[in-house]
Amino acid sequence: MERIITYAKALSEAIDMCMAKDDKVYIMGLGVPDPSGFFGTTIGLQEKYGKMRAMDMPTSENGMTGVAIGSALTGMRPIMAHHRMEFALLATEQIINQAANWHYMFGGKSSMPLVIRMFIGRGWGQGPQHSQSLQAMFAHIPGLKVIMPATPYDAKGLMVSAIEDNNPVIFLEHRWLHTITGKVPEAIYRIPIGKANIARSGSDVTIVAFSYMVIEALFAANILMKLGIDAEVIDMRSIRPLDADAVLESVKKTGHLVVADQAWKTGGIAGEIIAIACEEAFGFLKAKPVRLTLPDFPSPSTPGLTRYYHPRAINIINSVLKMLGKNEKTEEELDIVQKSPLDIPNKEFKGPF
Amino acid sequence: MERIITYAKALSEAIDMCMAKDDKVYIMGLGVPDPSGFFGTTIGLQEKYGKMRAMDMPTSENGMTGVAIGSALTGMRPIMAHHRMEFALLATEQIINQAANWHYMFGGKSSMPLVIRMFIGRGWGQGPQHSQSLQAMFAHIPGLKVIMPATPYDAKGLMVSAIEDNNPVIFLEHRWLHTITGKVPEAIYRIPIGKANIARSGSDVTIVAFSYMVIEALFAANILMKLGIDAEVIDMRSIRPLDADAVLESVKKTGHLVVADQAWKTGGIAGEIIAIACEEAFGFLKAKPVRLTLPDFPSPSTPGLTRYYHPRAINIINSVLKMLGKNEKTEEELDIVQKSPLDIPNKEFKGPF
Amino acid sequence: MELKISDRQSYREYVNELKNGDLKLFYYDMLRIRLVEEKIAEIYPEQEMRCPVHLSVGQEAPAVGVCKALGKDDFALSTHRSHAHYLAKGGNLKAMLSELYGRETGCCGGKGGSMHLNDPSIGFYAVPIVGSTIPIGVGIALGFKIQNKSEVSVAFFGDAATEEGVLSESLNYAALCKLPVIFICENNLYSVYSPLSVRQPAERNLIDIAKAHGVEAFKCDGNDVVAVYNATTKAVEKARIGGGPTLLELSTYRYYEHCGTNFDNQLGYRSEEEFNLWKAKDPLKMLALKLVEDDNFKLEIEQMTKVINLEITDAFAFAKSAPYPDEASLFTHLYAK
Amino acid sequence: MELKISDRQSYREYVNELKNGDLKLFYYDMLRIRLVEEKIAEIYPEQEMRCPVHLSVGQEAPAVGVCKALGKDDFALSTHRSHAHYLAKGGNLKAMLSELYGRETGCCGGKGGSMHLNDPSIGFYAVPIVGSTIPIGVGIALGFKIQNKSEVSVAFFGDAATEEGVLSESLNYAALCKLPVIFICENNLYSVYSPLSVRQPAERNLIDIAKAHGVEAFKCDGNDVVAVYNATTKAVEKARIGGGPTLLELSTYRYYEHCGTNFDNQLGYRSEEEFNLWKAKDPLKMLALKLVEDDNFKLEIEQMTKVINLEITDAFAFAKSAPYPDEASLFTHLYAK
Ligand SMILES: Cc1ncc(C[n+]2csc(CCOP(=O)(O)OP(=O)(O)O)c2C)c(N)n1
Ligand SMILES: Cc1ncc(C[n+]2csc(CCOP(=O)(O)OP(=O)(O)O)c2C)c(N)n1
Ligand SMILES: [Mg+2]
Ligand SMILES: [Mg+2]
Repeated sequence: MERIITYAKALSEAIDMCMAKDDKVYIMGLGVPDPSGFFGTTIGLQEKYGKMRAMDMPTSENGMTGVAIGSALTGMRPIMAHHRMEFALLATEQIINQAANWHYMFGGKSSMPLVIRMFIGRGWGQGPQHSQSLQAMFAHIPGLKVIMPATPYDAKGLMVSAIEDNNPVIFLEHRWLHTITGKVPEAIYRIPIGKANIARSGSDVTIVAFSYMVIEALFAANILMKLGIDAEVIDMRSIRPLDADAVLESVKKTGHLVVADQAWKTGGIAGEIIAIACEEAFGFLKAKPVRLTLPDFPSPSTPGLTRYYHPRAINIINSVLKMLGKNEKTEEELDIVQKSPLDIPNKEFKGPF
Repeated sequence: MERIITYAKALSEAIDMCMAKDDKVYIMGLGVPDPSGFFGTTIGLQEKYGKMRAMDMPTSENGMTGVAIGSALTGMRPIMAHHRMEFALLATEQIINQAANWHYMFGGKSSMPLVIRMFIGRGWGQGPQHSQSLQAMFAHIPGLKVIMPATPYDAKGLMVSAIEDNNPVIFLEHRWLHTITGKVPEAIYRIPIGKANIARSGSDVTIVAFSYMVIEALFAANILMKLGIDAEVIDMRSIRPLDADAVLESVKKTGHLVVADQAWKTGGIAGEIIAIACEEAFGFLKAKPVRLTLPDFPSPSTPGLTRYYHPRAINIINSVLKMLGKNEKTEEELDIVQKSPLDIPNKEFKGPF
Repeated sequence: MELKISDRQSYREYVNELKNGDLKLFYYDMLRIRLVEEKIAEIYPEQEMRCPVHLSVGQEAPAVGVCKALGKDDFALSTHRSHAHYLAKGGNLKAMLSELYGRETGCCGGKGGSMHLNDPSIGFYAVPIVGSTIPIGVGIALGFKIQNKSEVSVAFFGDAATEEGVLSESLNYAALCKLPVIFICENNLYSVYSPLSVRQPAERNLIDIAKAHGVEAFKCDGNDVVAVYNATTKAVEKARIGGGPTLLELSTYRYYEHCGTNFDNQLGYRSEEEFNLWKAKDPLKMLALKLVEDDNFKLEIEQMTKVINLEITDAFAFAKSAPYPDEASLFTHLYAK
Repeated sequence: MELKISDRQSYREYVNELKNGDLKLFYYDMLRIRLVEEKIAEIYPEQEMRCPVHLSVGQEAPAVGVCKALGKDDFALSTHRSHAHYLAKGGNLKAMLSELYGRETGCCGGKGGSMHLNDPSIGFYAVPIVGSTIPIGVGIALGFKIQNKSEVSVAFFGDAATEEGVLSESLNYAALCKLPVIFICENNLYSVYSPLSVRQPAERNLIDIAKAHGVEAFKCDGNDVVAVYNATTKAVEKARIGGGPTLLELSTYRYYEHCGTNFDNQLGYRSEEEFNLWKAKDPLKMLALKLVEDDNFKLEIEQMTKVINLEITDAFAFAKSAPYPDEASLFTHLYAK
């Protein structure tokens, strides 16, 4: 089964299959029935399942999250979608105080199947209020699960798992991923939430990444290979639960750790992974661990600044080189200068998001 | 000047002095003019400064945060107070998207003097929605400052600095601290935001803490001294900006690091501090660093469970003993069994909060 | 006359036979709530119920009047002040008191405390974030509607909750989808110590706000349990047949302090006069007036009181002697299977 | 006739002398906004303005009618769709275009992009989170009131923003404190592709919502710049003397797609018929009708167009040739001193 489809198509397929299989599953969000259909992930759902199961909604993120939660208490399995994570901040109270707590605080008597999709990430000058990546905020909260798939295959399998999960799941989609392609089986399948994937095995250094940074990490690993360095790339896939074992096993093998996260450094998940490695694999690390993150500054709009703001493969490569005591290289030397502008996901993209 | 007053009084004095000095300073919050006056920190302000400068407000946390922000744009210096951090979650959008970003995203053209006080912490069965400590969430955000004073002296000096700061400051008060006492000068004074304090110097181990955990850490350090271990206690005072230098200097000296934070482990600030130590003082650490935090579970109500939930001095002591290769002890052996129940700040407290 | 009422169930059977049986049950349920709350107030100072409590004494009529109009499978959502709602909806008294005592027999296994009473089997949840259960109540109604069920959902909230924007969002969506939800605002004039005047402009009118959002709305005397029952019954009937949401604003008053078990008029945030005015139209008193024609009613009240007190004594004994949850249960129920 | 209008300033001076001078200035400002927006639409496909843009073509009258009623020290708060408001309030065109081009000469130094136009010196801020500037506008009014200033604050927002609960919170507080704030809802019938009918119940009425919160409110033809100006002027006068807030709902329509620079009627989310209906009452056309009695007006329009186009050409050239901010500026302005 060598079918190649996009990440967006993989997601749309997962949602569609789950809706077909279980009439308790429904999806709501601003613009779910739009022609653009959440980057193509919700197109056709309203035609197929009707307005009550694929619904537009008022611009009332807080209230509508409460509505989704309430419906879950009657056995429904809501999927809520937000075009930008920032809009979901209006619903923080419902997500953190309510959704995350109900199962525990009511002594296990109620469950809360709920998927909240939020788009994150960079590009095309969206700037300070439309391209923040606040995954750490949600990953800090017990009771939530937080998923950040990087590949079409994972997107489908993890979306199915998220929808079938009886807990609130924050499903984060970097908007540069929707157009990438990969092998995806046609049948329904599940990927367990909380299990990392060894995206590339290697022996010299461990590169941990998730979501879009996996793409950069794999690219970096290929270049590193040419430089004689065999990197292991771990795609965390979920950041809560966090698969510490996968990280630790790899670090114990390689003795070197680089973590790449397209989010702020201080209090971010990259730091968490480094802390775990230091606590649990102390003595195995042969060099100080490094995290590659956004600098601790708001997200600027102009391509004049975003080019310096986002860590890329070259930064990963140089972190590894430095860690291994080698000389750093430029993109020119490595012949990996990107031809299309750095603020768009691919040459075809004509803006805006 | 050996005046001893409570943490609450120190705060109330700081607010009063700033209001007297600058008529742009005002305070708003649900119950500001209440007889209980935010644990005694706002009593008398309305009588003195009138209803427009010491104001009650509608239960509209999101809107009122926007109102505070707007007023700051006209030169006012608002202080907003929340009895529980959970209520402020309704205002996450205004705090994170707006307050934190405006100075940067408008190219430095506007400033946002704004203090948001939130009470955090444990006690008297408040449970899952009234005793969460979400400091990591705010400490992750560039543009915010996050202060967590542990002593009456710091409370006053940091509150003055916060009010005079031209940026949004999240001022977190653990509700077990308001009744503690300490030396506080009568005159106005400032403590720089972002500078840690060596609360106790020592050479064998570094214990990093902030807010209420500083009290437990100092207690632990005293016991450790009796056991022949000389602990350095660093009171971070602010968690953003985070005084990494203070931590690193100490760790380079002691080679041992314990971080105590009354918040969840995963994605918490304790992990951030450990990550920094591992990145920047790699090679100086003689044992794996340890963090003492809440377990990654919601905050339960019953004293039957909270006794196991919150890290205390004994846990710090044993972490240190273990790290130094010594035998762990019980509270009985150390003769530090607490006589009053573990869910109240002191014997006098008769509940509820 | 000797009544054969040895427990709540048999009292129910007994009054069902009588004329005015419904009203007597209303009385019985209100009295039971009041006696439970007063018992809590009495022994809270023992410091064994180690969680914040918000008593409903004075506000029994909204709880009973509304819940009597509901079926077991209808849902009611409540707030920090939920004891009355929980009991009126059919919550288990032992589970409630156990929860206040933090015991493993509590309705949250001790994890929630007084502010998180719940029982999914009778359609009841309460949480203490002001306003937050309003949209959840709407969502339950959405769930019923999508599933073509005839159940309705009720969201109880206080006057302060009407200041949260989420009410407006909830009204809008409920009206948009004609959802079977009933918004019950118990206006007791205060939010903690703050009177309405410092929180809402004088010109503001909740009924008009609801109507302007497309939600039918009525005011109703919240001390008159029968009026509350009738208004709710109408709203429920309408909701069940797809007629959409209704909001009821019930005037009411709490007797005790906001949180805790003392009387606090001496603080001066409300006047003794106002307090006495409201006590004069106490919901139990008002209902008793309707029932006095029935000669035996005074006697019945005595009997009821006895029966209820027996139940209460029993339930407190049960709660107090139940064990705390064990350490292991701290680590259970993080995720649902 | 040859008019001596070589720049905006001299055109102002010129028309100030004439009868109908005000109306001509209204026209001039609306035309300028439209020509700027159309120029953006024309060259956006060059892909040098690398940020999302939301054009205001069709919605010039609310911007100009409202801002003409304001003084320089009054504040206006806006949204994702802020070009018109920024220009009408007196924002600098070069700084705006530079910001769209991400240059260091932009009004945010390139950090914000089209959605964050601002200029504190003329009292203007815009951010693209729907509804979020509404309470900020109220807060500015609070600041004025505490400081006994006579300035007013205006919050512009769209019809979708009325679904955010924060509007209700803002209305309540503005009315409670009688704040000098004017709420301007530009109802253009759509939120992105979503018509009102999928977001708000038919019975819903924004004017009544405002009134029920204690805020005076009026509907007004948002294509009639004079009507908008008059309604706003009344609201401003009232606000300046402590009379409290007003809400105006202005009917209007956007011509371009929600975000971006194409026409998108072909998608089918709105009908060609509806579109043409609105174009028939285009705000510039409507105002021109009022001015036709003046024989020279057609000629004046041509002259104005020339002047404005010169300004626009100049401003684009300025923006395009300005440098990007340097790397170091990424790390400036995190905290204010
Ligand atoms: C969002 C939020 N803000 C503030 C509080 C603190 N608080 C607890 S109860 C209460 C008063 C609520 O008043 P009302 O809704 O009228 O209910 P009542 O207590 O009168 O029954 C407040 C403000 C809270 N629990 N949640
Ligand atoms: C809180 C929030 N939710 C969603 C969005 C996405 N969004 C951007 S513009 C827009 C439509 C707003 O419609 P309206 O307020 O009517 O203004 P218009 O675009 O019609 O001028 C939406 C939903 C947002 N920016 N902020
Ligand atoms: Mg009340
Ligand atoms: Mg619109």
